[in-house]
Amino acid sequence: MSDIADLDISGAGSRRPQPAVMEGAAAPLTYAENTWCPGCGNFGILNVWKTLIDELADNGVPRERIVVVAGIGCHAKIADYLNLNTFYSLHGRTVPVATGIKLGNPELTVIAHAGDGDCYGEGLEHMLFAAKRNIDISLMVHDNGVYALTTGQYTPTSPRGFRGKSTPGGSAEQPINPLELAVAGGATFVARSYSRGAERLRQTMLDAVLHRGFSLVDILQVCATFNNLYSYYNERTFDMDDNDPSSRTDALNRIGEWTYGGDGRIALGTFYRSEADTFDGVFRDIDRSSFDREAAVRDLLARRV
Amino acid sequence: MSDIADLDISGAGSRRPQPAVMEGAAAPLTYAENTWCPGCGNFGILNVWKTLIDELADNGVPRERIVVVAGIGCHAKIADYLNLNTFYSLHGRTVPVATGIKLGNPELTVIAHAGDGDCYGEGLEHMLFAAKRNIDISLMVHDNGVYALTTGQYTPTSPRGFRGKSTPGGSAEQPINPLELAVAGGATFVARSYSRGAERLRQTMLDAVLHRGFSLVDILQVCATFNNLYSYYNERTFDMDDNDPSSRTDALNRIGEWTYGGDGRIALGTFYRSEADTFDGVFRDIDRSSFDREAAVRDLLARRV
Amino acid sequence: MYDSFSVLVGGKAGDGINEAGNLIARLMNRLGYRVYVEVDYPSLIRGGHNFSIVRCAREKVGCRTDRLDVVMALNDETVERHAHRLGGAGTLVIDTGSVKSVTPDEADEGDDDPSDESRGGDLKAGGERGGSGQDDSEEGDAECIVMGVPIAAILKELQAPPVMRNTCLLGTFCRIAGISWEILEDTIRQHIPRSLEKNLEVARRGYEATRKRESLASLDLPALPVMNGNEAVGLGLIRAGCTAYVAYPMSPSTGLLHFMASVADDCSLKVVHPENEIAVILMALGMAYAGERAAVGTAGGGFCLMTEGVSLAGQAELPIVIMVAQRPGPSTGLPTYTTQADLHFVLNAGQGEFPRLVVAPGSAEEAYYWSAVAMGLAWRYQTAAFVLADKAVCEGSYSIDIDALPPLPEYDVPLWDGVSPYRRYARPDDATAAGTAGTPDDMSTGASADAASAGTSGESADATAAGTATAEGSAAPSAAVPPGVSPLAFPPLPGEVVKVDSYEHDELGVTTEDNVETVLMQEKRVRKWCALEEEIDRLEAVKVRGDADAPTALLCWGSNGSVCREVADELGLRMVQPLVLSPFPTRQFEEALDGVERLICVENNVTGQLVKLLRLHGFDVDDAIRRYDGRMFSLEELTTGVKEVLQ
Amino acid sequence: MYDSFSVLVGGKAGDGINEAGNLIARLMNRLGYRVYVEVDYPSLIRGGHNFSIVRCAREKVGCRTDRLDVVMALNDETVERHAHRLGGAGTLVIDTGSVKSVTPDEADEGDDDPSDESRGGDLKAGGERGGSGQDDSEEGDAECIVMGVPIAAILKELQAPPVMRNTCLLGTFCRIAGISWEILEDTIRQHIPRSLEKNLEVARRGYEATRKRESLASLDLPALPVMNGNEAVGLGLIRAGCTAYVAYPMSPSTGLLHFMASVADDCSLKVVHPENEIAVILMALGMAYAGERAAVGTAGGGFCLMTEGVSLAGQAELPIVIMVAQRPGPSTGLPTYTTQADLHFVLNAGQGEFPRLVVAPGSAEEAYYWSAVAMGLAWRYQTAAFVLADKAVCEGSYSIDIDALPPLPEYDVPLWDGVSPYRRYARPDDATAAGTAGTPDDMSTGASADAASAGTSGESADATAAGTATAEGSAAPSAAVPPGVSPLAFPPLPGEVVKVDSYEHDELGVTTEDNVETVLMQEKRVRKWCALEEEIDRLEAVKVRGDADAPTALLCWGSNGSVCREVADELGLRMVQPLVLSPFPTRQFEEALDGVERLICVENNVTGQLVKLLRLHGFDVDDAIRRYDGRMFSLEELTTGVKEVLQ
Ligand SMILES: Cc1ncc(C[n+]2csc(CCOP(=O)(O)OP(=O)(O)O)c2C)c(N)n1
Ligand SMILES: Cc1ncc(C[n+]2csc(CCOP(=O)(O)OP(=O)(O)O)c2C)c(N)n1
Ligand code: SF4
Ligand code: SF4
Ligand SMILES: [Mg+2]
Ligand SMILES: [Mg+2]
Repeated sequence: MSDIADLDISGAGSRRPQPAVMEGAAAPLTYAENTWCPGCGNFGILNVWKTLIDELADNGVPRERIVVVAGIGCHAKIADYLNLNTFYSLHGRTVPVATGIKLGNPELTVIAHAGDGDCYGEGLEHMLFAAKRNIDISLMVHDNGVYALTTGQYTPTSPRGFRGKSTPGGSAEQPINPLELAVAGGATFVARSYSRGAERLRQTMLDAVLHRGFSLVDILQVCATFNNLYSYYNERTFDMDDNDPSSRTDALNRIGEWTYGGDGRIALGTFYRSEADTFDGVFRDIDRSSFDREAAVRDLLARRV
Repeated sequence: MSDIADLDISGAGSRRPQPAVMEGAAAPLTYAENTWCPGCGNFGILNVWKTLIDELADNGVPRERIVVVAGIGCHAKIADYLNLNTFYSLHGRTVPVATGIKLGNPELTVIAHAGDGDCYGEGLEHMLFAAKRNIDISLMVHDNGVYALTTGQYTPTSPRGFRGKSTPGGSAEQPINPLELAVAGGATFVARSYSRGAERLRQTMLDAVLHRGFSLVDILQVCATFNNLYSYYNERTFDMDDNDPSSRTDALNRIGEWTYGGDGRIALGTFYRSEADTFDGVFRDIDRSSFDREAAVRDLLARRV
Repeated sequence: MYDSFSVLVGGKAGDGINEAGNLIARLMNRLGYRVYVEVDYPSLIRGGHNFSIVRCAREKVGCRTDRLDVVMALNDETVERHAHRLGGAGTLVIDTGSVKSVTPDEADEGDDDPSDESRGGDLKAGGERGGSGQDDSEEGDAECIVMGVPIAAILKELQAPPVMRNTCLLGTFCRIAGISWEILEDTIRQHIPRSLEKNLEVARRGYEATRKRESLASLDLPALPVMNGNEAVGLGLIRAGCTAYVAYPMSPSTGLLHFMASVADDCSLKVVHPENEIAVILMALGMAYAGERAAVGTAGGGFCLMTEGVSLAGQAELPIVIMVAQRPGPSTGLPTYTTQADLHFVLNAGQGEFPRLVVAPGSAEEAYYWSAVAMGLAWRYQTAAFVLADKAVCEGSYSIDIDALPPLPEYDVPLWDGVSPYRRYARPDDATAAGTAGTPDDMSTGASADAASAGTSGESADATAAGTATAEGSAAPSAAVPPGVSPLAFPPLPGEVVKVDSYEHDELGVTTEDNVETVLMQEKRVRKWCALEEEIDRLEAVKVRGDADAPTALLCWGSNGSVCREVADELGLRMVQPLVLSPFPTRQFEEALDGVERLICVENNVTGQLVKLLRLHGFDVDDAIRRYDGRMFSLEELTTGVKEVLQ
Repeated sequence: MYDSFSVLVGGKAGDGINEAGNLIARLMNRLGYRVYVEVDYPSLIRGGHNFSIVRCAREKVGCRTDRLDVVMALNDETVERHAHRLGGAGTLVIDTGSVKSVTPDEADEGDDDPSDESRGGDLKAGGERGGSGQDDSEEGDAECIVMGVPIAAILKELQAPPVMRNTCLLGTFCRIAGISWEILEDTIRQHIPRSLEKNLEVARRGYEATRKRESLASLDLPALPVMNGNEAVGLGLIRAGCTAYVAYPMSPSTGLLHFMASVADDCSLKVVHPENEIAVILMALGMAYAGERAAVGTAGGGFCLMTEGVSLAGQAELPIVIMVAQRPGPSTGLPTYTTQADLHFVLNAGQGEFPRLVVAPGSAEEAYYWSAVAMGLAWRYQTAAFVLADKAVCEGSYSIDIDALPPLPEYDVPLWDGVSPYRRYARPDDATAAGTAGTPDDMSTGASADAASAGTSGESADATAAGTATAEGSAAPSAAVPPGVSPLAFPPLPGEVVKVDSYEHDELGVTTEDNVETVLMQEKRVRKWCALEEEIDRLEAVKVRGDADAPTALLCWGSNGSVCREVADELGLRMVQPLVLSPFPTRQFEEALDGVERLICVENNVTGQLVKLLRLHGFDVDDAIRRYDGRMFSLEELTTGVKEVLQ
C-alpha cells in the first residue's frame, strides 16, 4: 500500500477533456479564451505582440528563441494567450525567473511581463538587482496603478489619496517613480509607453528587447474597471523628441517631470540608454563538451587526501 | 499524556544559569560580552551610542522611549550590547519591524541598525518603501561592503571585481549607490558617515534620529577582518561643508561623486533633508478610550441583517 | 428538518452575481429563514461563468443542494449548466436580453396563483435528485417553467445604470417566491439606500414582469445577520481586542482586508497594506512588540513568505494571529476555489520547534468564535495562533447568531508586576518544574535518556509540564500565569528595558549560545505548549453533532462541518469535527469517538491530511471520502457518497 | 573495533582552530587512519571559544569521544573546559604565550621515548570515561603531562605571519604522536604549498619544542580523502550532472556555496549568489526551465523564503535540488550548532500537495551518494528533491571512500520524442490508468467515495497508481517513463512551445479552472509521487547495521547514524537508519524492524520528529533519547544513555 494518498486515483482518464486545438505553430495566439474586460489596456499590449514576433524574427530572434515570463495578475494572462515559450510564474517574481532562464541559456531572448503591484510592490528588489547586474532581459510593466486581479487596491504607483478597497479613506503614501529608481539602480534602458498607440508601443518594446542589457518599459496600461485613466492619459501624454537618451542627467530630469500623479505632462519614449557589460555574459563561455564528471570528482577527491 | 513532546522536560531548573548582573538602568551597555574583532568599525558606532543616549534625552527623547531594531550580522550585535529597548530581528527585515513598532506606538523613537547585506541586499524593497511612506524611523546601515558574519562574500555595495568566497574570480556586478536609491525612493533625510570620527558620526546620527520622517545614514563601517578599507577611506573621505541639503538636485549630484568603488573622493555629511508628512502620522489620532468592543460588534452585525 | 429552498443566480464575471445572491439572501433572512450562499467564480474580472447559490431553510445550513427551486440566468451558460437541476415545479428565470437558448413559456401574466400553494413555510427536502457535479450538464433539460424578464430593456427605459440589474432581479425573485412588495421595499431601503427611488422603480418593474410561483411565508423566527467567513473572522478578532490588521491582498483572504479597512475608523483599527507578505508579518510583529494586538491574513503563496516571521514569533515569543485561507494549490493553483490541503504546512511552517495554535472554523459563527479565541490565546501564550480557513468558509455567507454561541472566554494576559527587574523571557517556574523529575545531569546537555520511557508510558510529561499552573490556580485557571509564560510589558518602561531576540537568548533577551540556557529555553517553549494543550481542553475543541451515540461517525474539519452535520442528521450518523487542530485535543477526540465502530473521514484534498493528523495522534480512520477539484460537496453528493461507503 | 585516538585543538574564534584540526586530520589520514573532525564554534568571527576534535581510528568513524588523548590549547579556556577529559597518559600542549593557567611539566626535551610504546596501531578504546557534556568543567583537573610551546615567540623569531601558528601546532603534534618528520613534511608540501620553506621552518620548531609521547604507527590502509558534508554534497551534485548552483550564504550551508564557487571553473558550473533566497530558488527554477540542472542550498530562515518556490516546482513540475542544512531554531536560534528539528517543515513546506523527495545523509559518503540520487530523481520526476542535512554533517569532516559505495544509479530523464506536438504536461498514461478502476462519475468531481475503502484495504492504490509503468518496463524500470511524468524538452524548439504554469493548467500548460482537468492534474502529480515511492524502494533507503538480528534496535536519522552504529556495535544492538524520509520507504523499514522487540529512537530535537514520522506510517517507538542543546552526542554519552534505557 502506498502511504501517499490512500486513494484510488486512477479512474479519471475516460473523462479526459479534449485539449483545444491550436491554430498551428505560426499563430501568434493560443486557443485560450481571452477574459480581459472590454476596454482593458492589456489588449493593446497583446496586439503589439502579434507583429513583434515577426519583427523580432527579422532582427535575428526566431520565435522559438523568445521566452515570455509573466507574474500573477491581469497582465500575466498574456502568458496563456501568447503562442510562445512562456513561464507563468509567481506574483512579484518575474525578474528572478527571467534572470534564471537567461543565465541558463544565454541564447534565449527573455522578456518579462509584470504588473505594477507585482514588480514595483511585491518584488521590487528583484528589478533593482536586475538593473544592477545589467542582465540582458526586458521587463514590460503593465502599470495600471492598481491591483486589478484582486479587485482594486492601491499599488506603488497609485497617487496619494487613491481610494482602493484597502485604503477606503485614501492612500497616505506618495507613489514611487519606477523609472527614476531603475536609472538609480543601474538600468541601461529605461522607457515609458502607453497601452494606446500601437505603433509607439511596438517601437519601444522592440527597442527594449533588442537592447543588450537590462531594459525596463513602464507601460501606462489602463485598467478600465478599477482605474480608468484613459482621459487623464489622453490629455497629458506626448512623445518625447528632444531628449538625449545617452545623458543620465537629462534622463533623470525628464523622468522627474511627471511623478505618477498630479498635473504634469507625461512624456513617452526612451529616457535612457547606455551600453555596459551584461551579467549573462559571464556565463557565455562555458563549454561542457569535454567535461568528464567522474574524472572531475576523482580529481577533487584526490586533492583532499 | 501530552502529544507535544513525549518527554519529561522539567528537570533543568536546578542547573539554571545565573543571569549576569546588569550595571543598572543608567548604564549604556548590558553585560553581554563584546565579540567584535579588534579594530572593527562597529566599535565606533557603539561608542557614539554611549553619548547619544543622553543627548537624545536632552532633546526630549528619554531613553525608555528609544527602541533599537537590529538585523542579523556582525552589526546586529549592537542589540545585545545596548542597554536599551531592542528588537533583534531577522536578516534583511529591520525596516518592516521598525515600521511596525512605530505604527504600534508613534510615541516611540525607533532606530534600526542594519548591515549592507541585510538591508541593501536581502530586504532592499523595505528600505524603499520606508522612504516612500516617509515613516518616521531612522536607518543606520553598517556598510562594510561585505557579508561579515558569514565570513566574507560580496554585498550590494562591494565594488566590481570583489573577490569574496562566493565570487572567488571577482564579482561581475557594479555596486549600487544606496543613497541615490534612497533619494529616488522618497527618503527625506539621507546622509553618509564613517565609523571613524566619533564627533561627525554622533552629529549625523543625532540629526537623523531627530529628523521627522524616514532617515538613512550609510555608515562606512570598516570590517577589519574581511574588507579592511581604513586606508582607502582615510585617504578619500572629507566633510562636506558647501552643499545644500534642501536641494534634491544638488543632493543627487553630490551623491553621484563617489559610486562605492573607484577613485572618487568620498563626501561625508548630510546630502538631503526635506519635510513631508509621515506615515505614522495617520495613526496618531486613534483614541480607543471610549471604544466598546461588544457594542461595536453588535452594531456591525445589525448592519448585516 | 433541513427542508430548504434554493435559488441559483448565474451569469458572467462582472455581472454582479455575487451581490445578487447576497441581496436574495438578505431578503430571505428578513422572512426569518436561515440562509447560506455559495459563490463560484473563476479568477478573472470579466467574462467567465459565475454563479451564486442561495439556500434558505428553517435551520442553519452551510452547504448547497444540487436540487434547485429557482434558477435566474443572465447568460446561456447558466441555463445550460444549471437548469437541469430544477425540479418539475421549479422556475427558470431568464434575462430575455441576454439568454437566447430558451424562450419563456407562455406567460399568463396577472395570474398570481401558484400551482403549489402548500409550499409556504413547508419547504421541500432537497436530495431527491442526486448528482455528481454542479456543472454537470448531462441530465438533459429540466421540465420547469421558464419566465422571461427583459432586464436590459427595463433599465434602458428607466435610464437606470447597469448595476441596477440586480435590483430588477430581486424584484423578479420576490414575485416568483410570493414575497410581498412591502418586504422587498424594506430590504431595498436598508441595503441599497443610494438612488432609492430609481431602485424601487426598477424593482417594481422586475416584480411586475413575472408571476407568483411559490408562497414563501414569513417564519416566526428573528432575522439574523448574514455574513461571510472573512467578515466573521474580522468581527471575532475585533471582539477579542484586535487593534491592527496588516495584509497584502490574496484570494480568498482579501475579503478580510477589505472588511477591516472598511470598519477601521469605527473600530479604532490600524489597517495597513504593505509592500508584500514579508513586510506584513514583520510589521505585525513590530506592532505586537509595541503592545498592539495585530492580526494578518493571507493564502498559500503569501503564507510561504510569512513562515520566517512565524518562526520569529516562536522564538521571540510575540503574539500574532494569522488567518490562512486555503485555496487549491500547488502554487497559484485555482485562486478562487476551495481546498483543505494546507493543514500540515500550517502545522509545521517555520524552522525549529515552538508552540502554535491552529483552529479551523467551518462556518461564520465558528469563524467569529474561534478567531476571538485565537486572539486571546495568542496573547496569553505569546505565540502564533492560526485561523485556518478555506475559501468555502471565507467567501460563503451564513446566517450568524452570536448569542447562540457559548460565551467567549476572556483570556488574561500575564503582565509584568512593575516591581521586580523586568526580564522579557523570565522563567519564574524553572524552580517549580525542577522539583518534579529528571536529573540535572541529563538535562545539562538536553539529553534525556531516562525521561524517555516516561514519554511512552505517558505519565510524567503531563504531570509536570502542564501541571504546575493548574495546581496553583485551578479555580480560575486562566488567571494564573501558565507554565513557561513570561509576564509581558511594553516600552516605554522607565528604568527597564524590553529586549526581544530571534537568537536563542537568556531571560533578559540577550543572545546566548550556552548549552544549558538553550535547553532551558527550549523547555520553556515546550512547557507553554503543553499548557496551551490544557487550555484548549476547556473549550469545545471537538464538536459532536448528529446522533451522538451512533456507531458510525462522519469526521471532518473546516467548511465540511455543515454538510456533514446535515448528512449525519439525515442518515442517523454521528458527526465529529475537531475545531482545534493544534495542540490536538486528544482527550476530547477520544471521548467523541467513544463507541464509534466505523469512522468515515470527509475532506477536500487528495492525500488525506486530517487522516494523517489523526494517525499521528493514534487514531485510525476506516473510510475516506475526498474531493479535490476545488469545489465543495453538495448535500446530495455527500449523501450518496456516504451511502455508497456504507453499503 | 573502534579503538581510536582523539585530539582536541581549542582557542579563540579567529585562531584558525578549524584549519588546525583539518591539518591534523589530513596528517593522520596519510598514516592510513580514518578520521572524523567535529568543529564547535559560536556565531562570531573573533573571540569566543572554538574547538575542533579530531578522532582517528582504523574503521570509519563519525562522532567524537569524550575521552581525549591530546589537547592542544591556544587559550586558558581550552585548558579549563577540556583538559579534564585527558586520561592519565594524555598530553596537554599549551601555547605558553597565551595560556597562563597551567605551566608545562618539567620538560626533559630530547627524550623521545614515549611512556606507552604499545600504542602504535593499537589505539585505546574510548568510552571508559563517560561524561555528560563536552564543556563540562566539573571533573577537576586531569593528571596528564603538560607540554609547552612558545608559538608566538617562534613566529616572531622566524618573522612568520600569525596564520603559521597552525603549522607550528602541527609540528608539535607530530612529535608528540611519534609521527616522522618525513610524513609531516609531505603533508605540508601538499596542503600548505604557499611559503613552503617558511612553513617547514616553523613546523620544525614546533616539532623540536616537544617530545614524543606516543608512537602512532602507519597503518597499511590507503589514505582516503577527508571532506566535510557540504563538500560531499557538492561533489555528489556535480557527479549527477549539476550545472548550476545558486545560493545566498547561511550557516551551516555556506560551505557548499564556497565549495561550488571554488570549483566552478573546473566543473563548468554556473555559480550565482543573488540578492536573497527568494531570488535564489526562482532563478534556479528559471534555469531548470532552460535545461540547467540547478541546485540551491540554505538553512531554516532562508528556506522559509524558498517555500513559495518549492510549491511552484510542484505545480510547474520543474526539477530542483534543495539542500536544507539544519541548525537550532526557532528563528535565528543557534546558527553554528546542530539540530534535527526541521524534518516536518521540509516534509510539508509549500501550499498544496505534490511529490517531493527528502533524503537525509548522515556522513560525507552518504552526502555524496544521496545528493547524486536527489539530482537524478529530481530530474526523472520533475519535482523538488531535498537533501536534508544537519550542521554536524555539513561541517563535520569525514574520511570518504566513494568506491565503497554501491554504484550510483543512472537515472534516465524522459525526453520528448521530437515528433508528436509538444505538450509540457502531457498525460500519456491517463488512458492506461483509466482502465484499472474507479467510475468516471466519481472522478469528475474528484470525489472518490467508492475508492475510499480501497484506501484502507490498501490494495488498489498500489496496483494502479504505481503499477502502470513497471508493468510496461519491468526489466529496466528506470528507463521507462514513470506514471504521471511528461517528457521534457527545452526551448528553443522550432515549431513548438514550452509553457510552464503556476496555475492549474491543461496538458499544453495553459491555465484552466475546469474541475475535470483539475482532478486529472492532481492525480497526475499523485501518480508521479507513487512512482517515486516505488523508485526509492530500489535503493538501500533504510540502512541496517550493528547486529542485524538483535531484538533491540537503535533508530536514528542524519548525523546520528555514525554514533548509533558505533553504540550498536558496542552493545550488540541493531541499528536502523532511514536515508529516505519522503516518500517513506515503508516496506524496507518494516523489513528492517523484523524481529525487533524494542525500538529506541535517537534524535537531536525536543518533540521527537522521527518518532512522529514513524507514527504517521504505522510504526511505534518504545523509547526516545533526545538532545536539544545544539550539540551532538558523544560516543560515551550515547552509550550511557542507551544503557540507562535498557536497564
Ligand atoms: C505572494 C502572493 N501574494 C498575493 C497574491 C495575490 N495576487 C494575485 S494578482 C495580485 C495583484 C496583481 O496586481 P498587479 O501586479 O498590479 O497586476 P494587475 O492585476 O493589475 O495586472 C495579487 C496581490 C499572489 N498571487 N501571490
Ligand atoms: C534569511 C537569512 N538568510 C541568510 C542568513 C545568514 N546571514 C546571517 S548574517 C548574514 C550576512 C550579514 O551581512 P551584513 O548584513 O552585511 O552584516 P555584517 O555581518 O557585514 O555586519 C547572513 C547572510 C540569515 N540569517 N537569514
Ligand atoms: S480588471 Fe482592469 S486590468 Fe484587469 S482585465 Fe479588467 S480592465 Fe484589464
Ligand atoms: S568580521 Fe568584520 S564586521 Fe565582523 S566583527 Fe570582525 S571586523 Fe567587525
Ligand atoms: Mg496593476
Ligand atoms: Mg556587511
